[in-house]
Amino acid sequence: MLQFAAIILLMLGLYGLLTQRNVIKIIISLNILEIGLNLFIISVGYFEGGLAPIFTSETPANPNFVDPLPQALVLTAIVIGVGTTALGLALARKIYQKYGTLNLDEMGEN
Amino acid sequence: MKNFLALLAALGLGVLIILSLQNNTLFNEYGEDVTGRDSEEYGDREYGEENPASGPANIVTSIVADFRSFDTLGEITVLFVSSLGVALLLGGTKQKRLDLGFHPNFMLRIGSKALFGIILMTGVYVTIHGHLTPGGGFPGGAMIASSMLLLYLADDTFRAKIKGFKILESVAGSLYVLIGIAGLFFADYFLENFLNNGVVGDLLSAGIIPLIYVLIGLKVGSEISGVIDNFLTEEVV
Amino acid sequence: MELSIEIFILATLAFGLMAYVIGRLHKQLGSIMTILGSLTIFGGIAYLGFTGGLTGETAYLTFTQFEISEFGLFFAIIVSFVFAMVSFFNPFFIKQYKYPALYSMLFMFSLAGAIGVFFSSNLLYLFFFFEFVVWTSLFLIPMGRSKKAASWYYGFSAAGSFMLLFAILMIYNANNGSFHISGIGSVTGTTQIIVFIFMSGAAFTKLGAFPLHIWLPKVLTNAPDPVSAVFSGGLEKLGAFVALLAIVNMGGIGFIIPSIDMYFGQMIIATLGALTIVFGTLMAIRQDDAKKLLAYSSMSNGGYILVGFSMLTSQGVAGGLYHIVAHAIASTAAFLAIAAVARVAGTTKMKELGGIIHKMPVTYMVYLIAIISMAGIPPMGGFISKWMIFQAVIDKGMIFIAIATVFGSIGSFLYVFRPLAALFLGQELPQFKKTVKEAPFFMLLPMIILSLLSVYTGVLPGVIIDFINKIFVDMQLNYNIVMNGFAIEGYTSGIEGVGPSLLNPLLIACVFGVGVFVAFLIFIVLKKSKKIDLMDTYTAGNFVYTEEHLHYSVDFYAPLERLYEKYIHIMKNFYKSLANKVREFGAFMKYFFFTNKPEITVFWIVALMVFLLWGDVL
Amino acid sequence: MSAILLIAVPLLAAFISILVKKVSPYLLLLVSLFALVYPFFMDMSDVIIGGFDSPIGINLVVNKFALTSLIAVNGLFFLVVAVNIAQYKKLSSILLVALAGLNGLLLTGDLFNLFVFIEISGIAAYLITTTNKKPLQTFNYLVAGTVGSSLYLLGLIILYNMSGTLNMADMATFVEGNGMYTLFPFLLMFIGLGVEAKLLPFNSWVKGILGHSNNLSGAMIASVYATAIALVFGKLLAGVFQIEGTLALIIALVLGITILAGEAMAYASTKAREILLYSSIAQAGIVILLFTVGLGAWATFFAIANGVSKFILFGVVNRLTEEVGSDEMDQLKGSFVNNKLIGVSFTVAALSILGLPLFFGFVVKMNSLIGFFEPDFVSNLPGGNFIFPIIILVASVIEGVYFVKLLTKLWYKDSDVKVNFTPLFKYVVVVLAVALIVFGLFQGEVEELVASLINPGGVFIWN
Repeated sequence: MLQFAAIILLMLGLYGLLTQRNVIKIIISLNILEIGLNLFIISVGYFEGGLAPIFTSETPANPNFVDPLPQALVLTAIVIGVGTTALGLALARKIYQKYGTLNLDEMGEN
Repeated sequence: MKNFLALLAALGLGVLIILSLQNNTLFNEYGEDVTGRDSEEYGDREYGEENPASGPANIVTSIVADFRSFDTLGEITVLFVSSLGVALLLGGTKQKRLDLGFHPNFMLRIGSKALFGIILMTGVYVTIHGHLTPGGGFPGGAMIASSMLLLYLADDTFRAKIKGFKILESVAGSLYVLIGIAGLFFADYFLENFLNNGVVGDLLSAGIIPLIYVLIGLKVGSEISGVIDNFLTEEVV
Repeated sequence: MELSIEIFILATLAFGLMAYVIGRLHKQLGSIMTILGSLTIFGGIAYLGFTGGLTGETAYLTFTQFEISEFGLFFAIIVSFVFAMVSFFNPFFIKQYKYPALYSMLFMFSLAGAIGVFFSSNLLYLFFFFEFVVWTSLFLIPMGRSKKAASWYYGFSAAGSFMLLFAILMIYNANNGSFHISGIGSVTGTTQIIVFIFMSGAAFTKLGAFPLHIWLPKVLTNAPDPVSAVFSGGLEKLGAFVALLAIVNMGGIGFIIPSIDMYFGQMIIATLGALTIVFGTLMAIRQDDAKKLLAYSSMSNGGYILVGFSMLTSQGVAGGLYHIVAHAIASTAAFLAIAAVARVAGTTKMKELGGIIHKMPVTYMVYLIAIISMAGIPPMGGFISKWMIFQAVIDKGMIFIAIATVFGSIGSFLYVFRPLAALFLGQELPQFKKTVKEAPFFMLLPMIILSLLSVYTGVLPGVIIDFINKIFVDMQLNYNIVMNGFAIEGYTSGIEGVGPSLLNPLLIACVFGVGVFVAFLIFIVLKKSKKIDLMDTYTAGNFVYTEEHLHYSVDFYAPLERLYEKYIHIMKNFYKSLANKVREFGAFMKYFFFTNKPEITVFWIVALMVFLLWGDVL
Repeated sequence: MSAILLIAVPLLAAFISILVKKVSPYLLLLVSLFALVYPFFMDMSDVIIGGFDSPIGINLVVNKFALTSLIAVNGLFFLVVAVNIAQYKKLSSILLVALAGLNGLLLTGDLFNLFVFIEISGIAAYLITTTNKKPLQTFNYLVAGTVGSSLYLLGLIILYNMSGTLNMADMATFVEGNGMYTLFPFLLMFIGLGVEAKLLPFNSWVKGILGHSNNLSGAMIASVYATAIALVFGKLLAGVFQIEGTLALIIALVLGITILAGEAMAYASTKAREILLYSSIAQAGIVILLFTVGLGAWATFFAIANGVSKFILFGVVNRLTEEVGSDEMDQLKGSFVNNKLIGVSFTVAALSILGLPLFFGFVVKMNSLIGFFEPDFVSNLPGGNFIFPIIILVASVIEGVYFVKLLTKLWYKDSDVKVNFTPLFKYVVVVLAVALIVFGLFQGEVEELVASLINPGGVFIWN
């Protein structure tokens, strides 16, 4: 189920990208899409009844950890998402400076 | 109308993807365990074991900073280049604070400074314990940066010393690569963990991993702080 | 003496480079290099070719293979001869060009490419040289009048050469990865049909045959004057070469049409050839520009070659080959004559010219002989070839094709006469009285040589017929033309045996000569005309002040033109609208995909995925 | 010597360069020269990172294909940088990161690592295009690029769920038996890379970026990046993806339309830069097509030849545009009358793209086409054996017409346009043009080089 929720989130992001005309809202849509994606990645590593993949003094002998790889991947994906978002926002500011608006429809022929 | 069609398309696609994944016999919604995946080998040690193949108690950390450390190097490069880009786009020779339209009172200023210390310390803690507990350089660095953000938001005259951030960023990044190259020369492989792995679960264990995580924390912290600074300042016209 | 053909190709290239280097220092010296170069090449190939001293060994161009075949030699001699003749004109025109040194270089380079085409036994390198000719000649064209002609030329040429390439690759595929030229004959079945269609397409484009002819008049009209001669007399023959390979090797394709005992493929080629003749003639009749007129006449003569080849009988193929020679000589001469006029008069529009004969009698004679040959009137070379083709068609009983060829001949009378009347004869226009004078000796020389050859080929066909017989043997064709003294006695074809006697050109020439002499006597004895000034006339009681209305060429064949005026642009419009369709499609795609909205990409991604999953899931 | 230095050294230089701004351009030049020379001294091997063997750790694959790509891409990169760095000193650090990213793309043997490098080089590319001063266009590029790489990642994760591996070689073995089930994730990855590789429905960003490009961004995106992305695409298509069934149909459709529409759009354009950019869309389509049908070796050289040509074309046109102030063909007419050397190089590049003999493009195009007709060749795509050669040939005809139009306008019209090219740029352009001719003349050697890339089956030697 979790995966399907993630896909719904992904589609929500796509929907936003399709319909939104505001630069900031487009960036937000992009973020929603990325969150959906990250959720999906995490969900791929989940096993029912799996433990968090950390060795502690209470870890049983043959621990059934969840898959740690997707968690590591998602960390990378999140950071990359942050980088893109920062850049997108900086561009949004540039766009605002240039056109005086954030709405794509009001920018003329560009 | 357009919105409705878009909704229909997105929903339709979502349903189709879900159906197709459900039809796909190879695709497991939830697996039993990691058997059959490459990540089987990542958790191949025990708590308290001495000198294992990879040191951290936190397996995710051992992947991020050891097994797939190269990805992480790429990751901080992404952050690095985007912070550079933000500076390139928004920065200029002379910068001044963006006017937030309010003046903080005494309580806010002092309170935020007190909070700043606590958040900073939490960030440092999270960074240093990255190989033992959930967390690590990225969340730690983000916390450090958020303490900066707090100061920026609470005080309309505050500006951090960007130059210092830059040096930190550069040195941390260079050290990361240098550690990697040192691995190439002192041991056999780039980014090899050439220090003693110690005992799983100890603070001083896992070889170079805590070191790398501290560097990452510093780098991420300074980079995000730099980005924040760039967003909250504007060029003097 | 033995020499490899690659030496000639390399030498031509070297001459081109030398011409460029020298041309950078001194324009005319560079163009004189082209004369030296092309004469050397022509002389070498012709001499060694006839004495059997050419070899196909490669020492430098080791990636390709050459073979000395009689038909390759045939074409190489003709084309290098045309280049040599035209090159005499270069020094006189070089000043008009934007890039004189480049002109000299590319002139030589295209000759090298053409020689390469004729001798390559590796089909891939045949294509290589084919394309080489395309781009080297491409940059000669825009040095003339219009820049647009170049893109028309490239579009059609590229289409043609890519058709050739496709055919070559099909042959390669069918022959287990061999590019040898003998593979053309050994393809079978569907592949053979495809190869035949595409190779014929290539031949049609190069030859400027209907319906792929649009580029020909444009290029021949707008290219620099000597280049037009090269194209019409020389490079167009590349098309004939490919046609020979395709049609004669594979003409017996498709099913046999019982009523005329011919293959379907033959029928199609013959029909298109006939259409080319008719179309070229009709278009030539209505042109006002002398070069354009000759261009359409070139096209219609290309049709004769195709019709001849498509008959696949001794006389048909021989006629086609003979026509290649005759037309190369005649049309080069005609274009050179017009070029000589254009050099001094500055235009080739008949409306603006007149009475040039008074100043340029030799040029006039050259042009006269050339058009007589092109119209197929004895005693010129064109007569023999047209006669042979005509007989071949009649033999096959193809009545409509025969009508077309006759129509083409009669049409030629109509149109070639027109420049003669409008440009050379008639009143001498005042503006040319001072500026126009006879061309210098070195321009007259090649023209006179060409004229003499026109007569020679028309009177004594023996040498060429022998050569054609050698080609038949070389191509392992079961054809033969029998010569008896000076007469073409008959022919043998596999099935038909020895046919009826054909013609005796020497006799015809003598009769014709006597006729001309008598006419000349009458003209001298009964001369009653006098010279009057152009404006020395009046109409409806008034003097005429605008010279233009008195000009010969205005509405020369108006009644005739009116008959088909509406239909002449059909093909041109087709290609124009094709180009427009491409442009519209492009504009549409641009509008569709590149409207500068970020959601477009996302939309297409969503659409494509829905499309895929739709089939996958449901 | 270890291939890792190709990535580590530029990264190190990038991190250091922000402290020493003054010398960073020189650092960039030095490092890119190093990256150009270094591949010549590399051994062919799997390079292991961190001391963990390949499925567990990340590995770099150094094979002939990677070496060829590295030399080509780094060579182009060095030239672009050398010519333009004086004008864009500010971008030194970003270009260093871009270099590391591109090298990483070509070397990595891990699918997720590839994603990271796509993002690195992608973000560097967005920043390079900000020099166009068209933030909205860059924003479009960023959105498209991010969506593309997200799709790639989604596809990759689904594959990981099925196979449990991220390593390319292991993935390839997994995929071999399970072609049907991997259809959907492959499509996702194909689309994701297709965005960057300029395949048709996903490339609306191209016009905004290349249509307003400057000296640096035009050459960088159209030449260096295009070559690199095409080669990466090739690496995946030849080594990992299995193309069959519905996926093959869709890809065939996309590629066919990309090629024809690209040429048609170029034909419909009147601006010099637009002509070039649409033509490069079509070229990208052809390269990917060749990779898809299984003619990888020649596709590699096709991409390289195209990259070299596009470097010259975009470099010259952008410089002209800068001087004349417009890239309308009619405004630029006659530009070469006073710049013959540049004009000749431009012509050589254009003729090479058209695939005319004597130039590198001819060798490449011809051999690719011959590849389709090899008696034992079986295409991966439906109708690949005969329909696609026709598509390529038709595209070449259209291409020829507009290029010839462009060339005659630039050469033969009279005008007094005078443009000064820097001597360095002149040298570089001439050297590249000469290289195109040399490679075109010595085709035997090129063919040998290519033959060493392929095994009889027509696929790359993977090791």
